[in-house]
Amino acid sequence: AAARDQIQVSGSSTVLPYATIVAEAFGENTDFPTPVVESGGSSAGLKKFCEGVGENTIDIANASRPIKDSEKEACKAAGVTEIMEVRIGYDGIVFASDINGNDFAFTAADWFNALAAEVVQDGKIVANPYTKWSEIRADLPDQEILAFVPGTKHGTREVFEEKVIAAGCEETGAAEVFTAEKGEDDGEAACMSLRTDGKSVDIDGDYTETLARIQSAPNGIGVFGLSFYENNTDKLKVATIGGITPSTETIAKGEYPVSRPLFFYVKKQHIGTIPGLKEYVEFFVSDELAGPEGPLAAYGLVSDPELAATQTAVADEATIAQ
Amino acid sequence: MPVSWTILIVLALSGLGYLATRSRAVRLAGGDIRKLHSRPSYYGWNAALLIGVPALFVTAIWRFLWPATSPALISAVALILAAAGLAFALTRTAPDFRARNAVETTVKALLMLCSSIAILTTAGIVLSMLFETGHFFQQYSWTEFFFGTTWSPRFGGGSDLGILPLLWGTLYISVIALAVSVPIGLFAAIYMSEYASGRMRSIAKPMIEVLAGIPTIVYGLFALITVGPMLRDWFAQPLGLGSSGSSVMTAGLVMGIMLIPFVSSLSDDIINAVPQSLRDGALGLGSTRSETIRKVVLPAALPGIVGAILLAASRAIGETMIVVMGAGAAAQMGLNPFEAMTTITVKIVSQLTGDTDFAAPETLVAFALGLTLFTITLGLNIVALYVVRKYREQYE
Amino acid sequence: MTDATLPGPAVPPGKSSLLTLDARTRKRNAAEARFRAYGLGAIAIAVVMLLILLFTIVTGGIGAFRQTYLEIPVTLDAAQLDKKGNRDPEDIKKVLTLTYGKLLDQSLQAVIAEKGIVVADLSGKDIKDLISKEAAAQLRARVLADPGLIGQTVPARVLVNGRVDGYYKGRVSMESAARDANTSPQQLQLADALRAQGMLDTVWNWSFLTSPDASDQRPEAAGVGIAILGSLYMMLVVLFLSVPIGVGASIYLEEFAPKNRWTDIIEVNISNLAAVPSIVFGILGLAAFINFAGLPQSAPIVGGLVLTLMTLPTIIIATRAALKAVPPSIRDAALGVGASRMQSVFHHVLPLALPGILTGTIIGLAQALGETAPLLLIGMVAFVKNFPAAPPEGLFDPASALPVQVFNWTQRADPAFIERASGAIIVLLVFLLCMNLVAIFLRRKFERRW
Amino acid sequence: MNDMSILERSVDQSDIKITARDVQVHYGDKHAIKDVSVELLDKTVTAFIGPSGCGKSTFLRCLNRMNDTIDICRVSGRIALDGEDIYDKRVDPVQLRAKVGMVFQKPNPFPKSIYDNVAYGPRIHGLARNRAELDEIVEKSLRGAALWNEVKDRLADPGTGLSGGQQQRLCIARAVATQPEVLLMDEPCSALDPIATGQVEELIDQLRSEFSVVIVTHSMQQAARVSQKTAFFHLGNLVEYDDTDEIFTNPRDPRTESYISGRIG
Amino acid sequence: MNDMSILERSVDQSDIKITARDVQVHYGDKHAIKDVSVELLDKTVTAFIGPSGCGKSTFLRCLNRMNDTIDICRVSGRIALDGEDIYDKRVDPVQLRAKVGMVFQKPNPFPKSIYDNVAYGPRIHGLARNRAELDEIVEKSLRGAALWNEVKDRLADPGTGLSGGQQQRLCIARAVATQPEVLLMDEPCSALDPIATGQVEELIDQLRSEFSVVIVTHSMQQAARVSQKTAFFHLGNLVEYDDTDEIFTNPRDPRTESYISGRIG
Ligand SMILES: Nc1ncnc2c1ncn2[C@@H]1O[C@H](COP(=O)(O)OP(=O)(O)OP(=O)(O)O)[C@@H](O)[C@H]1O
Ligand SMILES: Nc1ncnc2c1ncn2[C@@H]1O[C@H](COP(=O)(O)OP(=O)(O)OP(=O)(O)O)[C@@H](O)[C@H]1O
Ligand SMILES: [Mg+2]
Ligand SMILES: [Mg+2]
Repeated sequence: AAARDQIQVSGSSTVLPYATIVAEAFGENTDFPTPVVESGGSSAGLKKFCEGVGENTIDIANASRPIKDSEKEACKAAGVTEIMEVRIGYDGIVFASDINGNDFAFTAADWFNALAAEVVQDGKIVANPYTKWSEIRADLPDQEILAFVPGTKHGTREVFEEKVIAAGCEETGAAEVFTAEKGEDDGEAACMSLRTDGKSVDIDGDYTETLARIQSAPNGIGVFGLSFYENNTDKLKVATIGGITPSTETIAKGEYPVSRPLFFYVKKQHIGTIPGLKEYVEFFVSDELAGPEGPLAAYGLVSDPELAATQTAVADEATIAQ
Repeated sequence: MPVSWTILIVLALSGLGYLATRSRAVRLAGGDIRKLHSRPSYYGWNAALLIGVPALFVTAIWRFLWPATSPALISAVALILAAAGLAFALTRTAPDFRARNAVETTVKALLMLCSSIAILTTAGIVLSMLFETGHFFQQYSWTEFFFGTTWSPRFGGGSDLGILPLLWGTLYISVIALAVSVPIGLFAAIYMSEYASGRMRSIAKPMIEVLAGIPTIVYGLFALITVGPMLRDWFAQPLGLGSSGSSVMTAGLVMGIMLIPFVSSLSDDIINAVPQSLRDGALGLGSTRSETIRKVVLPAALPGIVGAILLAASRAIGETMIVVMGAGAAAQMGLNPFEAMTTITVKIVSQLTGDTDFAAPETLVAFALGLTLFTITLGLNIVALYVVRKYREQYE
Repeated sequence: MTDATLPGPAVPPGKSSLLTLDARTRKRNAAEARFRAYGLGAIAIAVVMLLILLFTIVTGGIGAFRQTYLEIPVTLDAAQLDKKGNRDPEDIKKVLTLTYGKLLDQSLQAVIAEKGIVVADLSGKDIKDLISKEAAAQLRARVLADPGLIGQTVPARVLVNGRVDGYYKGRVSMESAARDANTSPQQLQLADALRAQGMLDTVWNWSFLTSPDASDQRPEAAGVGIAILGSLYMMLVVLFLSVPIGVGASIYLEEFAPKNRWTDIIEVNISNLAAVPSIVFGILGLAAFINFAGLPQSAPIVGGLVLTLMTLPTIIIATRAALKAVPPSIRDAALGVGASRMQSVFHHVLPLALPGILTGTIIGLAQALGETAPLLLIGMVAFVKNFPAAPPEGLFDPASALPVQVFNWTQRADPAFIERASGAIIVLLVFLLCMNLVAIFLRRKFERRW
Repeated sequence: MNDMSILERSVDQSDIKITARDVQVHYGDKHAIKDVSVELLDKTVTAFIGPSGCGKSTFLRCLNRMNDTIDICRVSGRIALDGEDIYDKRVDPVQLRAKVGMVFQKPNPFPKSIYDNVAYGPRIHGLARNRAELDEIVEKSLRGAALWNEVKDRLADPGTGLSGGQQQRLCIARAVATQPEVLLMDEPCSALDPIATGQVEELIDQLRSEFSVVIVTHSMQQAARVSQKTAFFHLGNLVEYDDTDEIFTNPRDPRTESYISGRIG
Repeated sequence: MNDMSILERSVDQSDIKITARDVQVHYGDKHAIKDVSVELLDKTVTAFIGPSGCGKSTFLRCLNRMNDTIDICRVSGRIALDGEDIYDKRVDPVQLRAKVGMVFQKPNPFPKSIYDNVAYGPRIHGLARNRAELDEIVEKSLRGAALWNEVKDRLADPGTGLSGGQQQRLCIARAVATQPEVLLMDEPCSALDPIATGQVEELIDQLRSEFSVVIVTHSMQQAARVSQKTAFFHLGNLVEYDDTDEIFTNPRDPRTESYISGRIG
């Protein structure tokens, strides 16, 4: 086979849109061919990444979470010993409902009470009794509880559970009761287990599916990525959390609590072999693209306040410890 | 890609070899082909096969097993083999050479090779999943996997990964899908082959086949946007069976529509192939057309029809998109057909394409699910084989 | 010794008129009519469903075949494009699309000023975003191809933003624009004003069929060119492998293989393969063709091979059923005149089984053409911008496929991609129809009763 | 032609079972039956004779509308059973065929057990109230067709596994079991040995006491033995139709004479 | 049994075409041919007679290994053609069947044109150098089978659209066209009228000058007319095998006598 001349990127579908925007611009503005960007999930991407070194393995894995130790080990075992970690920014996670519906101002506690399998009422653990938002807190609208949350395959789910449900569990004080009654581990698990009576609907598809579900069930509230919401402001109405409206600015400032970092991992061993690899990485994190004024931010990426550090690390080809 | 050029060259060579040996055979027979053991074209084919088969075979195997080898070397060897084949074929061409037998033996071997690809594929599938399945069972108890009734993977570990709810969902959805597609498909096939005019059949059949070609995502959206809400508003809510927009019923119905052509087109061909004399026999005894069809034609066509239904069932088991959008992603075991459920296949896909740690049981479970599903369908197929054997009616 | 005695009638056959139906016949006829009605009903259901689906696809996707363009003169300012003024291609290359975007923006503003278009509350962003981001890239490519243009004012036909395009296709309205972060009523009014000037028009969109995919920010530029090629390449591989192999395997199993446990195993195996979820074939493809055999990622050849393996069971099952249905007397007849089994199969049985084989092929290829899941794992569900070369080399270049394009587009945030996805589905169905036309024609030709 | 003369002979109307008038049959362009008019009597065995390919089977198949199943076949003229036009719109061919049974030229047993083959007709017509009655009908029919002794131990074996002659007798048994008013038999004894032939002829003779039977045969002897009336076909024409004795001893048409004396084919 | 006595009669070895020794055939459990030994002569017409279901077709199909195609059929014993065991591993059944042609009991034309039906054998065996030769073979074969006049204008029509007797003759023509050394004919005239039968018998007589012919028939007259040797089968046994004259005038076995005089079936 002739030597591969285009960069191969794979991984998270959350990072995919940003990667394609960069790849497209990279192809247009340089003499290198446009990188091929696959989607398939962080897991599959990292797995391919750790398959080994050489032309028929990929160069970059996109991930919506940091690489795990077990994955680093697998990488190492396959000879992928030098990995550069690049954090490109943050993905904001927002709650949105049909544009014609009620306005919502949530707290994490509301979400816990609405979706947890068990809640604490009068100091006792009971199966979640709430059917309407107004039952949870009087100033919430009188509307059926129906939430479309990311399925367990999505990284977003983890963030949702940790930063919303678990936080709500703490906030309501349910966490204490759970740990007291069930012990440390089970108590924590009880905090994060969602009700299964159809009020909380898992979505294994993508945000377009969540949107379609909201359109066919207008009293539903969905969990979306910020960028998805920003592209569909004509159909969706976003809810505040703790009084903060999500936006790239509020998230970057740390005011809006629910977000997660996005990464990509570069196989340093391929730099020099695959033409344009280093250039692509540098191009990606350059201020013109990943900065707050760049197209990525315009699309909805919360740009990283520490972008400069990342740029230096990339220039130095700094690898992560394995 | 020199290898692909090699293939083209070898093919051209065998074409030339065909022509050369064929005319040589005729010449050797002094123009009277009756003196030849076989028809001249068999001599030609013999040469073509001798040139092409070893060369292409070696190229393919070599390229596949030792991909690192220099393509030039492979090409050289292939061309040498092709040349040797040509020389050999020419020397062997003689009037009393049993060319037909030689060709048929080779062709038979090739046919055998074709059917062994199925075995190789199976072996490949099992092998490619066995390893990871092993990893999974090292990290997760097999009793909980096979007998667990909860499916709830978590990122942080501590997941419940019981297959039973998925298995139940798979069966439930497939049964509904077949309950839709088999009667519709079979009746459509019967109508097309027994009642419809040639014109209607020639239009209806390809039209129905388009259903098989519509990407499943379209069906998925159809389920999500049209059928799901419709079932919810017209059936589930009035009947007090819940208010879920996605349900087993939605996915089953929509999948059933997709599967219609699998049943109808294949069955139609098989029914059409039942000899007319059998129909005449039944009609001559005063049976109505429908009696003829039910009592004589269908039993005679049974193996083919069962094959078609099995194919439809297989597709139902293997379908992802429609289930994701139609039935939801919730793994639960219930009898209410208006509740959301999910299938093994969906979870294989979602665990493989998700964001979990690829070495964690939450991802590896996909392989275990795949292998388990494989074993279950194998069992079902064995049963089907015996049932067909038992009821097969061989005509003539 | 004769045992010929007449069966005494259990029910005496009373003479009844043919013109009046007796009760039993009436009942049987009613059953017959019902049966027939079921058949007709079944076909009707199938056809109606098809029409509904086609209707939704076509209404949703027809828009993708029209596109809104803006025709404006663009001043290629030498000061910005060639700062050194030496027209050195290497230096011109250093100027990025960003700069070209600004040029376009300036040109549009100039036009607005020149034509005296006034829109209340029109912001700079509205003007800037009216023109697609793709336009800058196209302009840059045009200048690089012909540096002599620098310094001139050239007419340019540029794509407009997807929302404005959607406005002319009914997807976006003034009300929705008011809520939309990515457009505004002012922008749409500006577009209307430009349209009134004859500078903006919605026309037939060839580039949808010829251009590659575009990133999430440029739905208006996305096309299915590479996807069509990728699907075509894959289908070539599938056609040339799965049909001969499938038919060959069926012939062997049905006509030559000894009927023993071993063939039973193969038989069960094949029907079991049909039940293997398609993504598992992707797992196999990744393991066997990419990791083991070292074929490249994202290449149609690998996709084709995987789809071949996936299609084989369908073709084999259909072919075997068709072969089984050929009456044995036909084989006997051929063997009786001294044909070999091979000859009897290839001369007589196979032609008679051809309709069934073709049906299997049609259905198998339809399935292969529309499949995404296995491609996920072998890297074909990808964003690919560069066209693959002509075959055979092109088979090894990265490409995407039609269903992949559909899958990708339906996941994207910008609603304009939904329309593109439906458009891609239309293309896919047309592709399928072209592929099947030959098969359907052949099938009709070979259909006969005996 | 002198075909008309046949019809001019007066027949007792009440005895006529089937009347055919000006029947024409085309297979596509091929004119297979040309203007045939004939009256078949009740409680009578009629033999159709004539060289191979002259249209005997075709005409026979018209009598119970089996030709409906051949796409390219067009039938015109009038055929009446008991005075009722069988090609009338209102006539249900199913009911017609229940009354006018048929044994085909090529034996076509169903790919079912021997028992089920014979029981098929009685089952669909509801001729047996219970299993015992059905068993009885099956046995009687098989005995009638001289097959009982050979198959009584293998009633559950498939009918397709029988020898040629056995299949033929099975088809006869199957047709007899439905108890039709008219039985059309297309060369029912072609694959039978003389003894079996004799038994089948005996059966035909018995059937005659209640029903009418039409039999196609190539054997003049058989025609002479079993039939009371004989029709001679030639190249699609009905050349002569008369009492069997008359035909064989005193044929009116030279072609008939040539045929029965073995001179034209 | 006295089967062995048949073999004791000395025959000129060079004249023997097919030797069968201790042939047994089973269909599953059914013992269809029991220990049959016989020697069929070259350039001779041998008739197989016997009641329906006695195993004539089964034995005939053993002679060119057509029984190979029936799964449940098992053949044992030794059958030799020109002294070579045809069940030998090395024997190519295809070549065998090219030498030993067969006309089946049930006519089974290919669903192809009449011309192609007949031309099929010559084509695969390369018997014709060019189209003209092929045309000639086809015409000759169809003439031989007394079908030419009926089909010469419709050679391109499908063979399945012929009448029963025409199909039978088509199959005869098809078998003859391949020019086999031995021709096995299973009731070739069962659906033919006397004239056509006579013509086919004439063909058989012509074939005899070069080949050997085995014919199964239910007509004693036919056996007497065309055959030189006759074998009488009964319930799977070969009861008697002798010169035809001998069998019909002076049968040795009482069963033979009963059969030819029409007493057992
Ligand atoms: N395929 C088969 N399976 C089972 N039994 C069979 C099969 N073919 C024939 N037989 C049985 O073997 C015996 C001999 O059959 P065969 O066909 O040889 O008879 P035959 O002498 O040719 O009779 P006929 O004159 O009726 O054709 C019969 O009893 C028949 O039922
Ligand atoms: N399905 C058909 N298509 C076209 N022609 C046909 C068809 N069936 C019969 N024929 C032709 O019609 C004519 C009469 O055929 P028919 O079967 O009635 O003859 P038959 O008298 O029964 O002859 P046989 O004694 O050979 O059975 C023949 O010339 C035959 O070739
Ligand atoms: Mg006939
Ligand atoms: Mg026989």
